[in-house]
Amino acid sequence: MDFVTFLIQVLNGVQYGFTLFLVASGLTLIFGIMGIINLAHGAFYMIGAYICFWLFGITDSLLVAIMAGIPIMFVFGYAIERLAISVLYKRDHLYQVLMTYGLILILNEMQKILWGSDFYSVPIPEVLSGSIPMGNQEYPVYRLFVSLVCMVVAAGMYVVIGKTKLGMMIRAGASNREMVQALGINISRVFAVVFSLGAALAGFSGMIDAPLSSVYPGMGNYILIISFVVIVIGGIGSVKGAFVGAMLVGLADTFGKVLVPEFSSMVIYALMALVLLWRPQGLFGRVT
Amino acid sequence: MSQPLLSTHALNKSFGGLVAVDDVSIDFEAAKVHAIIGPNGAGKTTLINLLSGDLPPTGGAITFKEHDLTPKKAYAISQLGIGRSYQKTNIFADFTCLQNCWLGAQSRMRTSMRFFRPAKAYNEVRARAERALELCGLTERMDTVASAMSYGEQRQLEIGMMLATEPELLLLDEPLAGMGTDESRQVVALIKRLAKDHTVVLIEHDMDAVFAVADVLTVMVNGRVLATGNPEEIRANSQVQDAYLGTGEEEAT
Amino acid sequence: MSKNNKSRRHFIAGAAATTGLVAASSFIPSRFAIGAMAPIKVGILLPYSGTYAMLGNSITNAMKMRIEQAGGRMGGRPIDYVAVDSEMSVPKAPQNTNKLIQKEKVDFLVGPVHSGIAAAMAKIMGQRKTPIMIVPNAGSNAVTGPLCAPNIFRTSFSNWQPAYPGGVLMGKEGHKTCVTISWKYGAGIQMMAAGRDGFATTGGKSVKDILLPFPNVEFQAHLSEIAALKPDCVFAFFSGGGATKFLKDYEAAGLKDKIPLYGPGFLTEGVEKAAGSAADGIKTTLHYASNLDNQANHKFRADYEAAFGASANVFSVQGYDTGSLLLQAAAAVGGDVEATADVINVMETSKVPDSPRGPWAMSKAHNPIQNIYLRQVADGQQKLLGIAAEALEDPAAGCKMA
Amino acid sequence: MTPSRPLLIFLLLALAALAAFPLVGEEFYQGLVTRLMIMGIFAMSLDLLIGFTGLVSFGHAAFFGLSGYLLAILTPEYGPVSIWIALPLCLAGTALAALVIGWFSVRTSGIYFIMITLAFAQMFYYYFNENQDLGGSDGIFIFFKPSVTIGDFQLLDLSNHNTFYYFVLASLVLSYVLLSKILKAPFGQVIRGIQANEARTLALGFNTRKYKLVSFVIAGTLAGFAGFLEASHGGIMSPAHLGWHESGIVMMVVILGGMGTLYGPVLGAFAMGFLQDYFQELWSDHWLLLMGVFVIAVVLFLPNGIAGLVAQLRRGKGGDAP
Repeated sequence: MDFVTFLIQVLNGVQYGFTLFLVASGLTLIFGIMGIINLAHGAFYMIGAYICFWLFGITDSLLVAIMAGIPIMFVFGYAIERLAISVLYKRDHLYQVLMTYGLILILNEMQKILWGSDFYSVPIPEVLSGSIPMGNQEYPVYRLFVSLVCMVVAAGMYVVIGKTKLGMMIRAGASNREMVQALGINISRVFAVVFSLGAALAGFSGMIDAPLSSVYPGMGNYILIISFVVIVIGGIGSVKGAFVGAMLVGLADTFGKVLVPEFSSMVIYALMALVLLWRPQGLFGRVT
Repeated sequence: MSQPLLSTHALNKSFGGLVAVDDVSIDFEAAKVHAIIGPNGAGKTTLINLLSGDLPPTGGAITFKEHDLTPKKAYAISQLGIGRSYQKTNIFADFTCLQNCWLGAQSRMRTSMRFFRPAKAYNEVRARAERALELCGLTERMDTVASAMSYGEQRQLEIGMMLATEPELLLLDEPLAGMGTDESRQVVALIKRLAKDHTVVLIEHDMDAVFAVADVLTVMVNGRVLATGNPEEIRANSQVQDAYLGTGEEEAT
Repeated sequence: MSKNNKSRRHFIAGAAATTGLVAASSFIPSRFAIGAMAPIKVGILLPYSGTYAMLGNSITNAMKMRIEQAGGRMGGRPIDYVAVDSEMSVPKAPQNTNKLIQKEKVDFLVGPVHSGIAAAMAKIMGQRKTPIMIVPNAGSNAVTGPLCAPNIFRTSFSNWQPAYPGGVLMGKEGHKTCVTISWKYGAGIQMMAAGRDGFATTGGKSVKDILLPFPNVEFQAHLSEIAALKPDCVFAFFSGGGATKFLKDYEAAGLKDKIPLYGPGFLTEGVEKAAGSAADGIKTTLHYASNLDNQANHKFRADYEAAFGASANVFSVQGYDTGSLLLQAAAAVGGDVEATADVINVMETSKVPDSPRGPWAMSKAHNPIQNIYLRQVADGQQKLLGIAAEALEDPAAGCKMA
Repeated sequence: MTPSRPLLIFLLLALAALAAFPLVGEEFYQGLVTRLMIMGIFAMSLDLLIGFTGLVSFGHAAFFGLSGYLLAILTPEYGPVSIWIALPLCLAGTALAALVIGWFSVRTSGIYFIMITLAFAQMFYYYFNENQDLGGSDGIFIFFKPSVTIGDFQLLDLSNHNTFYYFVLASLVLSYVLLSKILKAPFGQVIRGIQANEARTLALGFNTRKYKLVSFVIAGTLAGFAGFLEASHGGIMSPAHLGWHESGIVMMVVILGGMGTLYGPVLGAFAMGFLQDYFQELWSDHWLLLMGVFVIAVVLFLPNGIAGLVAQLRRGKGGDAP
């Protein structure tokens, strides 16, 4: 591999890492604050992509579709939290795994009832289509744009977590519910909002990925498992960890494919095992 | 002064930026009741947690007889003959009293990696568990599920479980916490009985009880040792009076 | 569904009563008598849930439509369909197959889509003489290769068939080197190998074979690799959502205009709209093209659209031809499908002249001998360019019957 | 832990029904019940972790599938492998895998444990999925059931479906007896302690990590035994046997039946088998939707499963004191 190609592969890894971060951050947020394992997060990602496709069909504009889609996902997340998730707070992780597993089944079938099992696509907006030359090849503009958006979201989260009341609660962690309540905060409302935000974030990832990946049934399954790997590596509940984990996984996956294609799909799992061997709570996880 | 049974040397524990136990060196002599007192947040429970291995120290050393406890895990420390009770009742709520004590008693078998013979058939374990129940006064309640008992009884069970491991040294973390007068009196009597053939390290807020049972007292404030001495010395110590007994007590409890 | 079951039970009861009667009279050979009265049982094991439900539905719909058009009877006997959702699950395949064979006692077993399930079914079929299995999709070479058996037929294709001519085509169009890329699973590996072999017959050489774990759709690293390798062309096999994403990524990486892309027809089948301009101009080879100009195809497409409100696709063609094959065989034995050996004899030598994909015939290994067409996507539509390979027969390596 | 009398009577009746079933059931149903009994063993093994040790493993199918693959590898193309060779090797192989995975996993707890077991199972999944020598994603055949012979004398003919049925039934009973013995033994007391309150069990002098690891290995090995039976029965092993859906389903079976009881998971396996069939009849196109609703309903209304429901009903009647 010559140096230019190497750099481009690094870019590929980082770029992939950004898209993973977007999905993983919502997952880690939900766990960090609420202590809920949400297996349906991948299904939210898929639903987001389908909503984007649907709204794009109506509005003919990706921007409008996404702007309208985010509140829909937020409301959708809110409804799910009230109807299903809210009974799980005092229950064992086991039941969270099961219930959200049940949600996956339901959401997948709902998707099929609403949109059928065809696959669709959302075109890349004119201004962002095309590619720019880079070394011996060209790089798609939209991918760079997605990275940029992810960076903005990451920066936004950094600010929110560092400067706001919500962020303070995230830093305090779910383990210290008494403290949060002592601050006079209605915890059940916070949970509902956080869950909805997580759902919106997952949906947003699906929407912004839709032009890249096309929209198809089961598109959330793969991303779910890999997002879990990301947040376990980074430390569950830590947004900073999710960022670092996403970058590591993105790079490991990219270079695994190029350098050890025979074992490429095992590379990230091996990475995860190694990290956990060194730090069982993940890179930035709290010791419980 | 005889060789101490347990001693800490420049022991340290910090959580992030917060130093909970700061450069603590204490000798605990055999066959004595050694009480540790101090206001809330003085680091007493953290100290117990370090001694029992529930928490690893950040710095310093702990020695028990010839053993260096510093790197040891809680189970290994228990196996050396140090038992502890918890300030917050920490029992198996769904188990009966006998089952609660059974596990402690069973831990003194060479190993519990035994898969076929029913646990019930191990008579020596049963004997140990029943003795522990008798000591803590719960023989009658042997088959009662722990969660169905009164708070005071659960506190007694807390001590019983520890006794089932037949420890040589007892770490008692506020055994009287939340108890009524009658119940307190019973537990104080129990501690006195245990003190005859055990070494006891006691954390307690109830000063009457402390001065009634303790041979030696250590006063801790802000993670540090303020003074150590017999009850008379401590009572007479002006620093202690200033820092704790005099003005601080109402706030502390 | 439950209604179906009731009527099924009803038929069985009727048949049983008839059996008693006939046995008592004992004038007519009982086998034929039952055959004349009782419905023929057609078991279907296809995916109806999950990602591949579309395939299962297309096949089932078209097959039933074909039989319905012929009067809804086979060899004069009514038909009783028993459909089981394969869930695309190999672990459940033995049980599902046994359910149809042992419990439902079907005469014909139609399925599956997934080649792992096909292998599991073929294994069970290989150990018994009845029923007769018809594969309406799964392309695994093994089914009509090492696993071939007298009672296993296929109406679709072998993975070798649509891929090999694609490789030859690349050579014919003057390319010397290529990169092959696919998912690392049965169909992907077999198609990649066939394409490479076809390319090799023209003196072409694959400089790198890239296999991604199924169903990973993160292609970017490999596209950068391809850009760095600069081959003359790329031979790719993906399908469904993965195919759409690959085409779009390939275009976005600026490769589409520099390094022409080829592949088996599944690469662009059904994704024309979703892929948009990314699919435009890509040449593929397949045993069907939607704008094939023959009477059967026009009628089939019109009927299908009218009946189901959706365009017919290659899978529905395969289902349709499965129906044709069943009708032919049942008619030839006068409805006596219990005479398995006779049915097999008929099917073995059968020709399907009125298929939407053009006429085809059954090979000795029980796989269609069929034309492979050269197609190109233009303006979101498949355009037929011609025949890439005429009456192509799978080499059926490892089949003892061939 | 000693089963109460009504329960004992129920279990014996169920056993009698299972034993008599081949006399009346068709071959297909016999095959189905065989598979459900295997599922029962598999679920029981997971229950040792979830219901008795408090370890929520989300990768239990790894051991089930690994053992099946080992059998597939050991079975020659043109004849059976001796059970005396195959079974010990399959069990040893799974035990070893469980030891390695467990060694990593038991250092973590809670959600990390769930996730790391999932990750390891995924590693196995991808390994088999991509190993073309082992059939890749299509899976691999086991053409012959293992032979059970002593010298030249054929002890059991497992290729006979009746014999195989009783072989699996005997395996189920044996697994039940074995696990209930383990649970009553000192080891069982310790893992129950760990489930109830791990910190306290540690403080009482038990190296809980070691006990969790041993429990993990026992459960993994038993799952391997179930996988060995499944591979013999179905004749095929595929990566899907190790996938996270399979792990999810067996977890569901345990909860549905009632975790923390040994008969619960077996009940769960039968209930689940029935429900899948029923839902498919009800709404063939979207039966998974019904399954999803059902899963959620169980979580909400039946957290202790069928076994818990039975216990509750009996308590409700004001029946027997504990």
